[in-house]
Amino acid sequence: MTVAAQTTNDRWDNIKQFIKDYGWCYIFIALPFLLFLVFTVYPLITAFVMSFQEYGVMQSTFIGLDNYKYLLNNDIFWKAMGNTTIYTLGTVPVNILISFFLSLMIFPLNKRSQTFFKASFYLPAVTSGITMSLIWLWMFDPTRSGLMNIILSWFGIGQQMWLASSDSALFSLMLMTYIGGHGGGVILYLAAMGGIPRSLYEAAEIDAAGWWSKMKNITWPLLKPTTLYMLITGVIGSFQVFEATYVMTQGGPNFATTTIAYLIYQHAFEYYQFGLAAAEAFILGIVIIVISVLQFKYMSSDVEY
Amino acid sequence: MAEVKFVNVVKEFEDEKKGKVVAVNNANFTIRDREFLVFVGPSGCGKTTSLRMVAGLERQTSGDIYIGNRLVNKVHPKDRDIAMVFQDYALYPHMTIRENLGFGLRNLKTPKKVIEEKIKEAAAILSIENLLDRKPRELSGGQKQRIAVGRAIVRNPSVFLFDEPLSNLDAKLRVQMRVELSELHKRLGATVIYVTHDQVEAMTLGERIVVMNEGEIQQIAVPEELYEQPNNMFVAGFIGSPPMNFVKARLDGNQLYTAGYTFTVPGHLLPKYSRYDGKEVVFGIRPEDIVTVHLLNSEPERNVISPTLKVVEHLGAELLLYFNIGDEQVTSRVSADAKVKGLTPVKLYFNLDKMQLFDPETQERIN
Amino acid sequence: MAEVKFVNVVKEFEDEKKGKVVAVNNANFTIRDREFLVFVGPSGCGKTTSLRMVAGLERQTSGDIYIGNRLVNKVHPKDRDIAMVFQDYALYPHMTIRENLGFGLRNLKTPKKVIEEKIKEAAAILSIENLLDRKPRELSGGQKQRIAVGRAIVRNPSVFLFDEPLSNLDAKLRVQMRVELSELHKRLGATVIYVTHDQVEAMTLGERIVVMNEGEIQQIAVPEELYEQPNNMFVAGFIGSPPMNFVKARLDGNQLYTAGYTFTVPGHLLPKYSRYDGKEVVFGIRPEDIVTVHLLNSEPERNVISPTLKVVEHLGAELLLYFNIGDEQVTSRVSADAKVKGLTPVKLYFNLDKMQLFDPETQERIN
Amino acid sequence: AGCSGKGAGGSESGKDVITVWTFPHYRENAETGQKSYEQHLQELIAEVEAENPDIKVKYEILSWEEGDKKFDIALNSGNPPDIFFSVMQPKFIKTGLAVPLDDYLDDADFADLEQFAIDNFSIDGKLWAISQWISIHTWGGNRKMMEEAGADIAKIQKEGWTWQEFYDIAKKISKEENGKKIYGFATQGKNEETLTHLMRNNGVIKSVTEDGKFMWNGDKAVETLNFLKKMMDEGVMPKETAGIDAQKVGDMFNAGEVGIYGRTGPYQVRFNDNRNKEIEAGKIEGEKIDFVLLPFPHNEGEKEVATGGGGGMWLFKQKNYKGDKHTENAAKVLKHITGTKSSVTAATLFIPPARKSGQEMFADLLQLNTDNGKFIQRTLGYVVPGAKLEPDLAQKQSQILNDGIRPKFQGFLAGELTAEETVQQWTKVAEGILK
Amino acid sequence: MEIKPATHSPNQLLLDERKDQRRKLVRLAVLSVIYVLLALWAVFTFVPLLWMLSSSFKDTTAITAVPPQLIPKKPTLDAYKRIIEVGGLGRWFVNSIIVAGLSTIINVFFASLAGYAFAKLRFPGRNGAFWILLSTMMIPGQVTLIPLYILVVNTFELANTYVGLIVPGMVSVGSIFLMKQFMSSLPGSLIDAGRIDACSEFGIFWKIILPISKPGLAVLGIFTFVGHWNNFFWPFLITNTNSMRTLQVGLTSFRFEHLQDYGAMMAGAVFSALPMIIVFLALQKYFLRGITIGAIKG
Ligand SMILES: Nc1ncnc2c1ncn2[C@@H]1O[C@H](COP(=O)(O)OP(=O)(O)OP(=O)(O)O)[C@@H](O)[C@H]1O
Ligand SMILES: Nc1ncnc2c1ncn2[C@@H]1O[C@H](COP(=O)(O)OP(=O)(O)OP(=O)(O)O)[C@@H](O)[C@H]1O
Ligand SMILES: [Mg+2]
Ligand SMILES: [Mg+2]
Repeated sequence: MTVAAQTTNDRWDNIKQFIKDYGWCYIFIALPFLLFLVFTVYPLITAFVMSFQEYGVMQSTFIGLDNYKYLLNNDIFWKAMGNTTIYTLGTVPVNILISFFLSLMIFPLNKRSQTFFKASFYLPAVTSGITMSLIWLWMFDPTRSGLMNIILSWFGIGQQMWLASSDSALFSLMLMTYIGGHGGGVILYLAAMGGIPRSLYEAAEIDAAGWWSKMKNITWPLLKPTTLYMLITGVIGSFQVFEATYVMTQGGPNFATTTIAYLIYQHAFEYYQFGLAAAEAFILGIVIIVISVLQFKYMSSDVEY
Repeated sequence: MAEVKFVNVVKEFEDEKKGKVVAVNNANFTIRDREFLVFVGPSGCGKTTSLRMVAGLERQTSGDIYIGNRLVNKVHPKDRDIAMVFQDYALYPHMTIRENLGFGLRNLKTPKKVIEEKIKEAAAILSIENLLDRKPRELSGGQKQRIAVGRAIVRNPSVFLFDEPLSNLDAKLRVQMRVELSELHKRLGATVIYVTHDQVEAMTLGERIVVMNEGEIQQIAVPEELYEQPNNMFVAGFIGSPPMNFVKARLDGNQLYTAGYTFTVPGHLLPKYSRYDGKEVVFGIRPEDIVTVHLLNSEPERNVISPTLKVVEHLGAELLLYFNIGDEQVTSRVSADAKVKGLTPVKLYFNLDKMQLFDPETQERIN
Repeated sequence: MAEVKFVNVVKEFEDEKKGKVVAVNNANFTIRDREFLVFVGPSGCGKTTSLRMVAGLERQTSGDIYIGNRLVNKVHPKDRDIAMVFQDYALYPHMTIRENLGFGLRNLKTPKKVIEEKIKEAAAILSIENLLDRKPRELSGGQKQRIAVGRAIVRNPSVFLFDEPLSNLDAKLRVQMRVELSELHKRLGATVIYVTHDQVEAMTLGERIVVMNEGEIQQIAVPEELYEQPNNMFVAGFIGSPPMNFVKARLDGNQLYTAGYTFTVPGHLLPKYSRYDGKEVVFGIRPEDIVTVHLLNSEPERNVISPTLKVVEHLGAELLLYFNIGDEQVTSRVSADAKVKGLTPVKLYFNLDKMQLFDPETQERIN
Repeated sequence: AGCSGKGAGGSESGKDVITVWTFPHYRENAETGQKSYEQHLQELIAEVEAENPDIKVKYEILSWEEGDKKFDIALNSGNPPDIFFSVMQPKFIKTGLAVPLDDYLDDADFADLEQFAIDNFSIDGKLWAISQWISIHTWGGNRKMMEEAGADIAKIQKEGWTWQEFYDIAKKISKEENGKKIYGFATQGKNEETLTHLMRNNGVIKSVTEDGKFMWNGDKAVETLNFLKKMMDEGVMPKETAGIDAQKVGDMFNAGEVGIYGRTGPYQVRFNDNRNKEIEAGKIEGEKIDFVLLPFPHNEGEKEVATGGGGGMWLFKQKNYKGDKHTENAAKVLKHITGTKSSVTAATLFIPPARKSGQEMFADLLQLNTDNGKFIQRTLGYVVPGAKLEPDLAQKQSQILNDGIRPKFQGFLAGELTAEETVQQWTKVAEGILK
Repeated sequence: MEIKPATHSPNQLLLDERKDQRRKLVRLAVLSVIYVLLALWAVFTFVPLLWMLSSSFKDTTAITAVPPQLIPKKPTLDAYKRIIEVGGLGRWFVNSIIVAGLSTIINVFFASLAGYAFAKLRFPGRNGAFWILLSTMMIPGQVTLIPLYILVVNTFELANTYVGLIVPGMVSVGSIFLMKQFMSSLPGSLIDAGRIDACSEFGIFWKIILPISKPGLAVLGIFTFVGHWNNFFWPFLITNTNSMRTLQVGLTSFRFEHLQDYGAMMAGAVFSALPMIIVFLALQKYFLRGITIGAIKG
């Protein structure tokens, strides 16, 4: 046997061995991955190409970085970026805190109460976003007969314009997320709280820690992995927020609620500028990726995934 | 002054499946000031529960607990002047060792400087100065254990509570930590209550030992007494490794009839067994009191049998010989010098001066 | 025929943080047919990795492994004619015991009737007939352990692999299971490879023992040899409990100078230590070879010292005495008859016939 | 039918399949015997299929909210339906897939269509859709409340009214009654529609002219805005207008909280009739309302201008061209479903059909002889279409609307901008876009 | 040395007693406050839902009545009658069940398969592949609508078919992520035991991993089911006939130009929420066990 023959033989053996060792692993992810390539990656690549084009149904023209340049010089784009950022900053941490405190309150209760409250907080999630938005639109009626205004009047607070004023519109959208929509977070937090060893709390009790100290020094730091997960998925979600704006405000008044996702929609469907919309999406995508990586870096020092 | 006293303490749990569970039943005893007391017993016997009642983490169903003469039934854990070391150490995983040690004091609003000093002191005692800035996950099991003790020390309590603090360590480290704890106790001069299910730990550490079983206290005694005069079969079987051998027997005069073998009871023991003459008894003898004849200077006339060995285990300095009397497995522990090879029959001498007899009904030692 | 052979076996892992980790380094040895071989060593030394390579769950980086003369480097676990018992038992929690036992055979398309028979057989061997319809979570630790063994038995393999099967059991159960496993091995007559980090288990179970440390094989020998002629300080310190005492010393003629004490080396040992005359050595002696003088028939003339005791531990039949030579802690193990009370100085005789000397550089035993 | 459909077009048993996407204009009402829009469409389709055995028509009724988006995606994927119902959308033309209808229409068709309907859908001298109706924008009023305030409704309907006349009436209606506020006028503030109506009646008919000039830049715009502001300040119009949508305005009107309201249309006559009937039958609670259609008021000295629009059927080809024959067939279908008979749809909605022949055929249904009917007829006479812009310019105009006028107007309604600032700011946006 | 109470004074006892009493009271008070707060918050989150429910029982005037009626004065089933009369409701419902059900089953299967591979199997390229998956989550979906539509409708010609409804949503990165987190906590020795027990790799997944992952599967199952059940836009895009519509798409037919039938819409929303509430209640016991994401290194 020649040396060359041996090496090809070896190589073939190696390949066979590789398939034997890892074949199953690849088969396991193959089908999901294939579907994912076809229905997610391929459209994404097409969209990426589109972001360098002026899109037309019959024919698109390549215009280089023009779409990106246009956006970076566009006031409305930056305004939308700002709104999206404010919205994200104003909703994600607040909602995580709300979920956290709700869970904190539910955790010490008995099983039946736990189940009851978990269900109560999760159930609003079963209505579709559009229905929810419609109902809220109704509640935010700025006249005196609006439900929210009626509720406020019970507390002696005057009539609010809610979505109708640039000052309060974005806040109103945020408010909507504060109420309801904590079911998932509560479920995740409660599960994680159940995983904290009881002995830590007992040690803390002997260490003279009060409720606040236990919460601050044990519960909260130990829930970091869950918090990180919710932070990342929350940021991804809120940076892409669209439905509420679309149904409730169409970006108004005076751009107070124009988000990037809404702008993408506008460019795509109102002006058929799909290239521009794609460019916007990819800028947003990069921002989200950067933020996620930063969050991972900053938060995951104690966290093992 | 930190004596701990249990008076008629009962603790019941409501279990969802089993209904009412009595974890501790009518415990009465006093732990003396500066004493190292060990609770030992099989899993689920109520050791941890007893300890947690002292700590105040669990409140007794009835009865009183005193710490240093103070009735503490209704005192919060932090006010009981105790510190506790948990089985899983319960170190706060996200804090550095320094923060772990200082946490309790910080909660008590101790001045920073004092905290620093106390940490330094404890660290010196335990030689953990170089670990102070690490996190618990960067420590080995033994180091974690030491930190857990350190956390107790900085509190400067009058009673230390330990819940199986060594059970997560490997055998070697366990021996080492045992000695350290023993020395520590001497140095600190505090009362220590120590829970374990390992009888070796109990025997080596405890000044006195409380043996529990199914919520009942079986015996409270110093180690030697526990070993040599166990109250009942449970204690006799639990203390000592390998455990005491038990063989069903019938006492007839000075003869002890077992399945297949007859032993002669030494005359000086007969008086105390007289009540059981002619009755069924349980004959107990410890493995080290069964020795191969050729290790003795001369062959005894009586109480020598030649059973067929089932298994021989070589432990380095010793051999364990396993054989049967009737259905019951009997173990003999002899020096490795015995050089027993293979499973051939071997002559074994039963030293009946060290025997015990038990009542098969009550399982109490016959005295 | 199921001999297992390692030839130049190396296993490296890519660790994300630590980079390349050599878990097993150039292992060469043969496990004989029907032998009960134990791998022992501290945590992380590569025991599990070696076992998993035999099982085919891990592939060696280089080198060859033979099972019954067949090169199995590329053979799938299921075709290696082995069965394995895992540390956490790895019982399928959603299957009944019966299904657990039959799972492997069902996968091999064994006829139903045969499976039923084999399960019955195994259940009889292990006396678990009454557990067959339960689920694993309804079993105690010892029962689970037995089921895990049963699952291996029904496969009727020529090699059994055990990965620390007893480490989750409590001390008492551990002793009992040890005997059961020993008997089982005799009955089944299969080759057994058994991994543990507990040297007592290793000594009592192993026909031969492989001592590993940091991926390297330190010694392969029968238990007695391991105990009496350890290759190096690691083995000497690992085998035996309490471990062998090590004291820094200098050999000068037949005198051994340690910090504060001088010992005389028996003449018959001198020839083999001649190379080290005048040099630094490590003096090793086992705790049982240091005994209280008053237990001996007559007081020896030499090698008697009177150190101050630090701690005395009472183990029932024995006492452990701790004292220092220089900075080094030394343990003596004596019969409880010694009746050492308190921490007064006591006369201790060092039986230097049983001594070992080690090279302080290489840590090898001087021979 | 289930899984049979496989994309638009294609053939089924050799027939040429024509796809139609339209919207649900009205639903069945068993009590009045009114058929649903779908049923009317089905009848028309059955006829055209009977006439042309080689044609099979597949139709889909889209939902109002998202239908446009579905079409947008289909169109931009190169796969639009053959026929689609839509208002004028220059962006459709820009894709190159819309097919002009001139070749498929004869003179008779052109003669039958109202001129406004033709103008409305003409760009580049080509007709892009056949209008189904002329949807006139009007205001609406509560006859009782207006007459109590001294309005002569017949005169208003016949001759129009000025801003001042309108204001006086509205002012009189406005009052606060035991905690309940009643407004003289209300309109939705989500977009600039009402502003457009007032601007047109203040002499500015187009916001952007055909030659690319922005017209909402001057005093007229400021004046119009200030007129609105005055009404809000004086409580004639809700100060929350910025947050009120069309639905809410309608509700307020029905609840008797509003005397006159902005932007309704002839269709409301029908809805109002139905509502009154239901109240009579005791099915719902509420006050019956005598509803009157009202013209937009015009500023003193300016010409009265009516605004209208209208949806029509567009013809599209696919990127994967299916051949002239197919387009021809589609045009045939389109013609039939927008033919005289199809005027039933407009008539049902109480909107004037775009076909004169249709107006005749459904004269009864349209009740053209009532006051409201007469007013509609009069309006048709002076309705003026907006600028007919090139697709590119049209896009700019819509961008000016989206990026400038609408947001600034919202800001104005919310009281955040003065009239002058508003005009200034949107002018700046417009100039930027038109540059 | 601190001063410790040398003797047991009755004063101290009283003090302890009082302190304990106070602690008990505080505890009780805190617990009541918690219940009240939670109940209030629950009501708060329920307001929109209650509004939806109550509106569905109102007639057309009551629905817009000023001031709003929280509880309908004259409850009526008219809105429900209307949505039933429209016809197709049953068909839409069945379609929704088919689409959401199949999507859920397939999603859960694929996600657990891939999640298992990513969590428990070691193979070259594992981390890379996972990060590629994860990063695509960050790009808003709107821009891929057109390419996806071209793909599904023009290229594969799947418009108006169940396949077209289901296929693009068969794999979700979020689900894979969730399952990976869940599976990482399963004991690896079970997999090894399976290998030695001659189980094929797929057999291990199917016979061992899946059965013991039930809590994770249940959580993912309900998340996915709710997601697909409420999904509106994709089914709307690619269905062309009434008979292929899903419930969410069908329910939009209550919106007319110039007139929205809110009552019917709300009745529809109530109707479509019912199955999910049932699924939730059926699976909620698994939620109690829940799943943990990540772990603190201890
Ligand atoms: N919170 C509880 N609820 C119900 N039963 C309990 C509770 N805590 C303990 N028990 C029961 O009380 C008994 C004693 O438990 P305890 O923890 O004191 O045992 P232990 O001796 O410490 O055992 P181990 O050695 O296993 O730690 C057991 O039967 C246990 O099941
Ligand atoms: N999959 C792996 N990836 C990286 N390193 C590994 C892996 N498995 C084992 N190692 C490393 O290889 C070395 C040997 O590990 P192994 O599990 O064989 O030890 P062990 O002797 O069985 O220890 P223990 O008594 O703790 O079970 C250790 O350093 C370990 O960290
Ligand atoms: Mg315990
Ligand atoms: Mg191991």
